[in-house]
Amino acid sequence: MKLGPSRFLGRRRPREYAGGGRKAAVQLYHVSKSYTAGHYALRDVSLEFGRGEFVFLTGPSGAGKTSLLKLIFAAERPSEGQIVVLGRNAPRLGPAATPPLRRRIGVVFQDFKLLPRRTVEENVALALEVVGAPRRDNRAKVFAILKQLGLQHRRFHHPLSLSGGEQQRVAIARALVNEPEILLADEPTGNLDPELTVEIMDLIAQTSTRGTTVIVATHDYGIVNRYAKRCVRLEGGRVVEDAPAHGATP
Amino acid sequence: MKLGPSRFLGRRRPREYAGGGRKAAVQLYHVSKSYTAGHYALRDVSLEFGRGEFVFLTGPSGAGKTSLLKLIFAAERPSEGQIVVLGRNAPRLGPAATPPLRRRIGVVFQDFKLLPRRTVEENVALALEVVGAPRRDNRAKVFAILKQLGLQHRRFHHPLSLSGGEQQRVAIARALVNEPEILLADEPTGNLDPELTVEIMDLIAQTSTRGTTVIVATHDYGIVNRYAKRCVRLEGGRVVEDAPAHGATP
Amino acid sequence: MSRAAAQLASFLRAALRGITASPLTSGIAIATIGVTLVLLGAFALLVANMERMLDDVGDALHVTAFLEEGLAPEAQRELASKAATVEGVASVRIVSKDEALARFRGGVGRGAALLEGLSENPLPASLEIGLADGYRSASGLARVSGSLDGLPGISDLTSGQDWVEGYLRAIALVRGIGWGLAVILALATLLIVANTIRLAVLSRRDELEILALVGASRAYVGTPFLLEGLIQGAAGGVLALLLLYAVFRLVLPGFEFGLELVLGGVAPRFFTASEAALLLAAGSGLGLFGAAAALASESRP
Amino acid sequence: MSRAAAQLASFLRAALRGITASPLTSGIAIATIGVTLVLLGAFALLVANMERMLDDVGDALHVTAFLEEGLAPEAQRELASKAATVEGVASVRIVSKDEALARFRGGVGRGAALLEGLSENPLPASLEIGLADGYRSASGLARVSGSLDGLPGISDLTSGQDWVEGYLRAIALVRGIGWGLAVILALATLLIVANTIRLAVLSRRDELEILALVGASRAYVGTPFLLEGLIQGAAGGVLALLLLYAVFRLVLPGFEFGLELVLGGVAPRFFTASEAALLLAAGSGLGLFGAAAALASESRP
Ligand SMILES: Nc1ncnc2c1ncn2[C@@H]1O[C@H](COP(=O)(O)OP(=O)(O)OP(=O)(O)O)[C@@H](O)[C@H]1O
Ligand SMILES: Nc1ncnc2c1ncn2[C@@H]1O[C@H](COP(=O)(O)OP(=O)(O)OP(=O)(O)O)[C@@H](O)[C@H]1O
Ligand SMILES: [Mg+2]
Ligand SMILES: [Mg+2]
Repeated sequence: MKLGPSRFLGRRRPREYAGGGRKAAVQLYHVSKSYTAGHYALRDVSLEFGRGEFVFLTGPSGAGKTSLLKLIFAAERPSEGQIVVLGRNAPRLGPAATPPLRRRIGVVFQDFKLLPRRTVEENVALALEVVGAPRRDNRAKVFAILKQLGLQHRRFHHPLSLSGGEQQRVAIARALVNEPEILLADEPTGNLDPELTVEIMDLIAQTSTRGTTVIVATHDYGIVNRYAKRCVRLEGGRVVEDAPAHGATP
Repeated sequence: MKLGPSRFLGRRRPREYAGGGRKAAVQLYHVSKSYTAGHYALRDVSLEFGRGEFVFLTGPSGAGKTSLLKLIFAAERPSEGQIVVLGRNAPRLGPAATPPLRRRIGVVFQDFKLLPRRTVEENVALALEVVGAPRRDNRAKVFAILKQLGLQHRRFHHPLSLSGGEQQRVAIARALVNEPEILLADEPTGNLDPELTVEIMDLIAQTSTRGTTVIVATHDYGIVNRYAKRCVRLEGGRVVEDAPAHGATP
Repeated sequence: MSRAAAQLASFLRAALRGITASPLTSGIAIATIGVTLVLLGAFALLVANMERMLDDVGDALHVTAFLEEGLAPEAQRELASKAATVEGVASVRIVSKDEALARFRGGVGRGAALLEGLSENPLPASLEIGLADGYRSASGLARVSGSLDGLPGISDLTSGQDWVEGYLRAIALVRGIGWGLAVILALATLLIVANTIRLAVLSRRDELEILALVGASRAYVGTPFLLEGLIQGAAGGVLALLLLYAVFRLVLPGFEFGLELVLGGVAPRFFTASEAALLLAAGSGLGLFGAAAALASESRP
Repeated sequence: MSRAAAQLASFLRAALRGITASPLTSGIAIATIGVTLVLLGAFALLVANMERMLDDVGDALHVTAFLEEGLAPEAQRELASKAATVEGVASVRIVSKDEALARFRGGVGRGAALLEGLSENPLPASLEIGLADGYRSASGLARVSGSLDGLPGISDLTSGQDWVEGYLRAIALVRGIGWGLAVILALATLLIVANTIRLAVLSRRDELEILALVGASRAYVGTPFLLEGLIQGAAGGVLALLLLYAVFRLVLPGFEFGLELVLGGVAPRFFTASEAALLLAAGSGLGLFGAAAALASESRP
């Protein structure tokens, strides 16, 4: 009899996120994240991003944007709450199941995270190799995406000999080359000039029309306004605004 | 007789940059920089920045902005041309004379370059310690600048546990804490939200009114327009525009 | 199958790139492994050659059974063949009274010429009894002596046993110290090589992290690192073998005379092919182990 | 002065932070240094103790001069004192005919009881002549023998010289091999320790670069790294000393009997305080050297 209540609790949980989500790419249920005791980077965040949806994530510095993206691709585990990504319980995945999920997600890291010992081409090809794609096909794909980003003449350089904006574009190329189901881009245009920003945001927007769920964390209200997509605003770890898309692409 | 021409050439050079420059903080004479043979990151750049001047450096990704800043604080040597910084022939300084020059220059690196093993406080204090300032005074100064940048509550954290914008502000704090004679800031607000950007650019602008020469490389035309300062535009390594300040600060 | 081969080739390429990308770190690691294996190998050679010398000394060990005075040569021969059947006896040789005197003279030097005046040879005939392999120890010696003691015609057995016992113990100790040191050296090698590889790998932990973030499986991340450790270890092993062989061929012959004295006429030998292979395998194994340890200490989901 | 002290304190703090910030790397470095120094130290102890034993063996070396038959005890004593003045002679002892017979009996064992029946003792009296320090070699032996040969009353000198020569050479070789191995081991230690520190430092080259960019002088950048190497080296040295002492105190006594046989009654000794200090200094010096080498290979203006 004493075991009763906890049993019920045990049963209740799965139900809470069992249904729905067929068309959702990412679902967060009451997610909190605390790195250091007493301080929350995210607090009770519940969000759902559909397949093929394009979402901006905004908010002041330290609001929790990067933390939210890290939770989605299982680089961190939530302190509380549930996260379902592409139908899988992301934080519960073991070391063997995490890589396959990550391969379906392209990430543009805020600090790029390029391998300094590999050339631009190799860095981009990494996302394909990891999947086990044959080498021959890779070269063509890598060249194509580098060309789209205006980097084809830099493909044999090493990241440390690139300008900041060039490095950022390599990071974007690596995230896009694999045609991921979800694209997470953390401040992807912070080092790019306005013209390039528009070009690259257009490229990213295109992928969403091809079915990729795109989540872009940014401070640049210029592009947020330009694309008029759904915009989630975080402040102090909480969702303070979730404005739906308001109109067609410009 | 055969030695004549080269002798003349030898004599002509010093004259070219001997005079003037008393009030100039940075002078570049026909500077070119090529990292790899046949490709120039900078090409025949001649510029002069006065003491206390505030200059924006703009241009597309890969235009050579970072390269120019690197030449000024002697992280790279020009392939051709002369550079005089605070009255010293920067590229000709030996390993013993370079550090003292660098201590008079504050730099905000595009990729922050924080020491991952030291706390925020220690990273900022570094700029003071390097000069040999006594520890006691340092703490107060460091706390003051961190507070101005809204980071006082993060001072015992390590850089890797900070958000992108927080890291950027630490880099700014380190560059400012020493009240340098020259401040070089490479894309200092790329990871900051608009409100913070204004706050911090105001702070940087202040230092220039106190006599610091400030050179800010940026893509953000919002702030370039807002401050209406001198703006040098690079493209493909060449100076394509040098617009003087046009009016009072907003 | 061809896909697996392609995969392996790409892993190998990644491993080689890892090695060549930081030549200083790799060079240091390989040099350290090489030097350590040289130490281990040199010591193993020393102990192996010493073992052979000790075997030789063991061959020289024997029990002397003095025979009763006046035993006829025929009876001596009979006794000898009887002694040969005793357990632990490998060989029996008869030393006649004359031979004993000759030996004695040789031992005391020219001064022994004084013995010439003697009317009678005072020394007894004896049997020199060699010991079988398992009996070259103090206890074996005592067992053989005990069995021989009862035989009729034998008046006495060498009471030099105390000395022999001490001698045998000393040899056992030398052998023990030798192998003990070899084991310690092997353990030290293990630690040093494994740690060197670990340090070399640790300096690239950010690379590991980035690969994991991009969705690389553990095998994809780990295999090139393991291969790298293996290759570095093997390279260190090759280096060690070359160095040892050079010393063996070029330096040792200069000491030939001295060596003969120490090794007692046993020609020094180098590693056999399989022993050399073992050294290589040890290097590779250690490299692999070090890389695996480094990987384990870094691995996250 | 107080400013310099403050500076040093801040360097020390930076060095300690460097060590504690990457405990794994530092731990590996210290362990490697410790193990290497244990090897070197153990070998040094072995060689030092062997040296003492060899000295003892040297003491036992002597020339035997057989005396002419019928020399009166007084004449024998006179001859002995004359022999003592010969260059290279350290001690002279008279062995009488009776003593020679007693020794002979002891050597041949109970079988020598057969000698009882002899009417006359066939063995000559002799002088046992000890050699001075510089003469414990084959050539010294020959020189002393030559000088003694002319003395009246001496009938013969030990012709065992061949054997002694070989023995002495063998000892010289053992000594040579011992010291040779010690030198090789020392060089290997140098390489391993210096390289370990280098690897540990190399893993932080980006830190060096950033410090330089912020305007740190070479001294500011380098001193903490050098101190770090020094501290790691010293820590490795302490570790090695503790390990060696533990083995010496806890393990060796179990082998007391065997040791006595090998060292010939010489009690094994541990390092003296100054030798221990030398080992520590070696560790620290190697650490410093490794850090300096790493720094040099990384330094830019
Ligand atoms: N170390 C290097 N080795 C080789 N090429 C380099 C190196 N650093 C920069 N370059 C090249 O020089 C050019 C100018 O680079 P720089 O970093 O100055 O550009 P930038 O104006 O700062 O661009 P961004 O806005 O993208 O940061 C680029 O094409 C870049 O690839
Ligand atoms: N690994 C960590 N350990 C401790 N605290 C962390 C860690 N990562 C982030 N934080 C803290 O969590 C909060 C949210 O960080 P996050 O990186 O998510 O912010 P952000 O919205 O991406 O900010 P920015 O726009 O500046 O990049 C910050 O206050 C940050 O200091
Ligand atoms: Mg962020
Ligand atoms: Mg730049």
